[in-house]
Amino acid sequence: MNGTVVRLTYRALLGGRRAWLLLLMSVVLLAMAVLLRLTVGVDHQVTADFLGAVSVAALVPLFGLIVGTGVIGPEIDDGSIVYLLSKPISRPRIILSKLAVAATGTVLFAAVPTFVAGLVMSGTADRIALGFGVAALVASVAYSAIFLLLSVVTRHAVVYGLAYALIWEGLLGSFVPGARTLSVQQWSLSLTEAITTRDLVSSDVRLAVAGVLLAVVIVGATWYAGQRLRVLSLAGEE
Amino acid sequence: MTEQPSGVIHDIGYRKYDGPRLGRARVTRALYAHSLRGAYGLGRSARAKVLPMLLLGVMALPAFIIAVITNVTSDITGGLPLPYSRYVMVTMPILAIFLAAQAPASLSRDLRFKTVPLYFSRPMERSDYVLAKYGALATAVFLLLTLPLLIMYVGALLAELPAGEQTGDLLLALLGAAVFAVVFAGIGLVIASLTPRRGFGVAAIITVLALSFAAVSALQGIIRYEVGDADLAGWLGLLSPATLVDGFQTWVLDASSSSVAPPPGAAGGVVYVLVTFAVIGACWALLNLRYRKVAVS
Amino acid sequence: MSPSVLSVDTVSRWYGNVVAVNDVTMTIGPGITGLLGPNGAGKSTLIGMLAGFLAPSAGSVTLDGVTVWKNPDVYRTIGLVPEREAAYDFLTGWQFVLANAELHGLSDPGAAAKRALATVEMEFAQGRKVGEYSKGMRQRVKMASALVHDPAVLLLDEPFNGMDPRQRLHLMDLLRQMGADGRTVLFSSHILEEVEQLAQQIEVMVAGRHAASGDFREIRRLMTDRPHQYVIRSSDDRGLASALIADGSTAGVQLDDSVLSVEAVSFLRFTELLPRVARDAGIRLYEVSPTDESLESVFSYLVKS
Amino acid sequence: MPVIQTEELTKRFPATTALDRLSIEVEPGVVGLVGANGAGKSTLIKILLGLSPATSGRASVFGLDVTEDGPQIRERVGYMPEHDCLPGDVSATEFVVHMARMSGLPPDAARERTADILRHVGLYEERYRPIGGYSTGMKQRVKLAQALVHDPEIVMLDEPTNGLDPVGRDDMLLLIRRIWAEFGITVLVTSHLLGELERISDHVVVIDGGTLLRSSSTSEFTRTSQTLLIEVSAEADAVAATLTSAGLTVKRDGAQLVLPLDDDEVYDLVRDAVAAEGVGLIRLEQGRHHISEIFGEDQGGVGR
Repeated sequence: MNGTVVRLTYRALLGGRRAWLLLLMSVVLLAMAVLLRLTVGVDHQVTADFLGAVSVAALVPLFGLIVGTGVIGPEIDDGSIVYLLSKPISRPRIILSKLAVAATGTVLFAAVPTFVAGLVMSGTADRIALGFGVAALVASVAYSAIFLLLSVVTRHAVVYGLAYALIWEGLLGSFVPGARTLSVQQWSLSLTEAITTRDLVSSDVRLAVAGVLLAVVIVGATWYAGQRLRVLSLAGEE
Repeated sequence: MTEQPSGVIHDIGYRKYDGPRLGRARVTRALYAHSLRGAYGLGRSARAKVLPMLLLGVMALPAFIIAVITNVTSDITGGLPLPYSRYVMVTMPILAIFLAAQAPASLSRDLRFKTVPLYFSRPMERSDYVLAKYGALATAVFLLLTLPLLIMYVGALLAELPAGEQTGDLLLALLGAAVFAVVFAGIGLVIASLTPRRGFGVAAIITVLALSFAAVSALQGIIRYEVGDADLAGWLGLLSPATLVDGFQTWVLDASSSSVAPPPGAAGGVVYVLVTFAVIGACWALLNLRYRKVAVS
Repeated sequence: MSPSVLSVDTVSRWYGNVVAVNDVTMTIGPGITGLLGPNGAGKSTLIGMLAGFLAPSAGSVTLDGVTVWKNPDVYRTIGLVPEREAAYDFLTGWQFVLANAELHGLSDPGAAAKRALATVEMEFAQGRKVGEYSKGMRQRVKMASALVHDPAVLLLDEPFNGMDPRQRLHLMDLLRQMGADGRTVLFSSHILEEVEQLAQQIEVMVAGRHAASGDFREIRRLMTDRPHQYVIRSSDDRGLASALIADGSTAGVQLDDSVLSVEAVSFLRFTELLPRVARDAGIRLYEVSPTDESLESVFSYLVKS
Repeated sequence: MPVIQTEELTKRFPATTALDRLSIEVEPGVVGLVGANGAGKSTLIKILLGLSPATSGRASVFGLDVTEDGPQIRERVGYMPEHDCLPGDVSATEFVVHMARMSGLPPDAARERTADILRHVGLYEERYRPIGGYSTGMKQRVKLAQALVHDPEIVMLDEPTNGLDPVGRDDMLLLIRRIWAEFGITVLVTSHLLGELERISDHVVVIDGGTLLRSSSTSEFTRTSQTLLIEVSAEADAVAATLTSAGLTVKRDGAQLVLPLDDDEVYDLVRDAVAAEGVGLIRLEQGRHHISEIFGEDQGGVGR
């Protein structure tokens, strides 16, 4: 990792209003959790349904998308990435630094609020909060890596990313069981299933498979993004 | 007497224009028409037509099926299987995708290519630009929502359902669709006007619409059924555009609600109406504010 | 400053079937080299390859014998001023240059940034955001970011684009200084006069081909050494015309209201003949102007050769 | 009546003063506007288009006040910005027709005038292809076409030759000259290359630091000076020596020799010196003043 790359990326990503907008969405999640706790009281099934539907299925992938593409996409698009590439720093290291910012951002704005929301709604009971927190954490890293790779590979990363998150994981995932095997959402839910001590969540993927797939995706996507950045052609305008 | 010349070379040099210049209002109308056509890809590349036309088709398909079913089963049921006014809510994802694709295509594109200065150096004022773009997208959305309703209406008439009742229901649903169109177009445009990057615009609009709808519906469901507090669930509907407008038409137009919980009572209804108009007004104000600040060169 | 040499060896670069750079071989050593050519001639593509941002489709690009492509270490020696304007607009000039110094891993980035900003005389605006800079200021701060690690090689893609006359002069002085320090400076331009004022050595690209190379004045002479259109005003145009026609070195002589137009076949012979003929005939020459010196004809001449 | 008139026009931004009590008058013709980056050129254009209010002072176009009659002014003005402003995904024809409509032309007139104007600016088969694939020169032509399509009375061109190579630059300059000479449209054009303005403008306005440095006809700026420039094919030093011994003060300027033109005898001295040396006479011209001189710096050949 490179401290300067991290700092520049962090400022580009979260400088100005954007951080507040992202924070606002985290706060909304927490506010809803508080509201549910006040109105419903403690109901673990509600906690699981709420965190599963709002946090793991929507908030985490969408944040992963915005943040993962945001750490490098605009720079490649407007050409300012040359200032990073024209330095004696290995390209994989640049990717690693960018991923660190993206993953940290997604974890802070999506995974941590998920964990806190779980605590608010169910306390520490049955390790529900922990289960969803860990799932959101791992999913944050995985989505960041995937969408970071996507933005190195294509200029339309946001659109393809949306298509994956909404259509593959969301729509197809709910109708076609096969699609679920290749879904970050399902892999991370299998972690939740394993951690919580009560039967609230069920994932279609076995824990071992999910763990391996998650590791492969995170490491693989990061490695490949580094390789792609090494051969990224910055053509002139002609 | 000179001979009549049989050949002539015409002057094809520069010609002055002394025809009419139509002024602000007509320019605004021209931009409105252009943007409206653009929302369906007309006058743009073939690729730009694919998505909106596809969505229009997808939107119409269930209505067509409903029309057929109605004709088959009308003897038994004596009505449409789905009321007109619920159609928008049922097909909400299609509306969201349409908006996410076309609002950035309308505004972010001009920002990205920096064509905005070319508009503002012409007779129109900045508010004319906003008006034309807003009007065009709202109309485009309205048309998207209207087509399936008309298909259902035709189906209902063919099935010899009572014409007067059907017409009344349709008109009310169309009014609801108009409110949907204005609210959603406004929200989509405000988001799109903030970024010259189309991808971000698409993502942001989908995120806002999908996340707010998912979160509010989930909350409403839990509170209404697990807690049994229908009033609070009703109030929560104010927090997402879809449930807000649905509540609006439930209360004002007496439509059947698609939300988990309708507005709570008369006070709730009034608040829904006020919030709906406030959202429209806010979108209009934000867009004007945004374009007052766009640099010209 | 230890001198560095960039070598381009039989390099081509194509995009699909479009060939942007076509079998180019050149060596760029210390001093200022101008890369000249019309738009679309492949200048940016060539600079992209020299800077290690594009892989040559064929041939090799090396810096002091080391391959440039996929070799981030060359950036210890290369400073790059890209054509595109985008920089980190949200940073101040100071932060931007400092970040570049840090990215180079310099031991004292603060001092380096300070020195670089002083070199381009941008200290006065270093506290303002890059996004608020004018074009000329942007160009200078980009220059500072390229100079921050004191590189032996400086690559500049169209550095004068959009600069006003004063900013141009300032940058020229700066580049001259860099060249005098023994750095290898390569800049691209499509404006002949800019190159003329700055570069001893020029490389001319036309339609992807390496059209000419060498000392500027030498090439300029080669370029002008060819049939020429002349306009002449004299005390006796008619007399001069008939004297010129008598010699074989003019292909056409035309006389209309007090201006004599001559098409010279042998350029040198004609220019030598003219003063002699005029003197012998006692005709006073008021004006002798070559008229087809436009760059258009210069470039088309190069394409044909 | 002047086309453009400003009186004590001032525009202040929080950090800078872009225009400082600027009073100018622009008569019909090709008018060059010169100034350093940030000298207030763009600010002036924006104020004239009625898009940005002045801090104080007055400005009018065709006698219409810019603060009150913005839309009427913009109906009769064409504007070509310096930066890219073209969508890449539509054809030139479609884009220019649309822009004509945006200037208030009815649909039929918009189509006809677009076809005409694209021909006048020199776009032919390529006008049906998407603009994204155009060269810089073609894009500049489209930008110019959209500024002319509604037959404005004045067209404001901001750096129209920026980024063009020599061929493209010559074409564009010729085109600008035609806009006035053939189309009868007054042109207000900015450029960093002062030599370009010398070639095409009838009148040049120089702004520096927001104030008027000078406004006069181009012929006034470039009047001949009492000097003679000569260029010889070889032995320049020997020729110079001969001329010096004949009593002339000869200066060397690059490849050229510069000598004072005190009387017409000098012409003969030069002719004879060159003939005696037996070298070629490549150039013999009376020296001219240049716009750049008012900046007090030698611009050399940059702005040829």
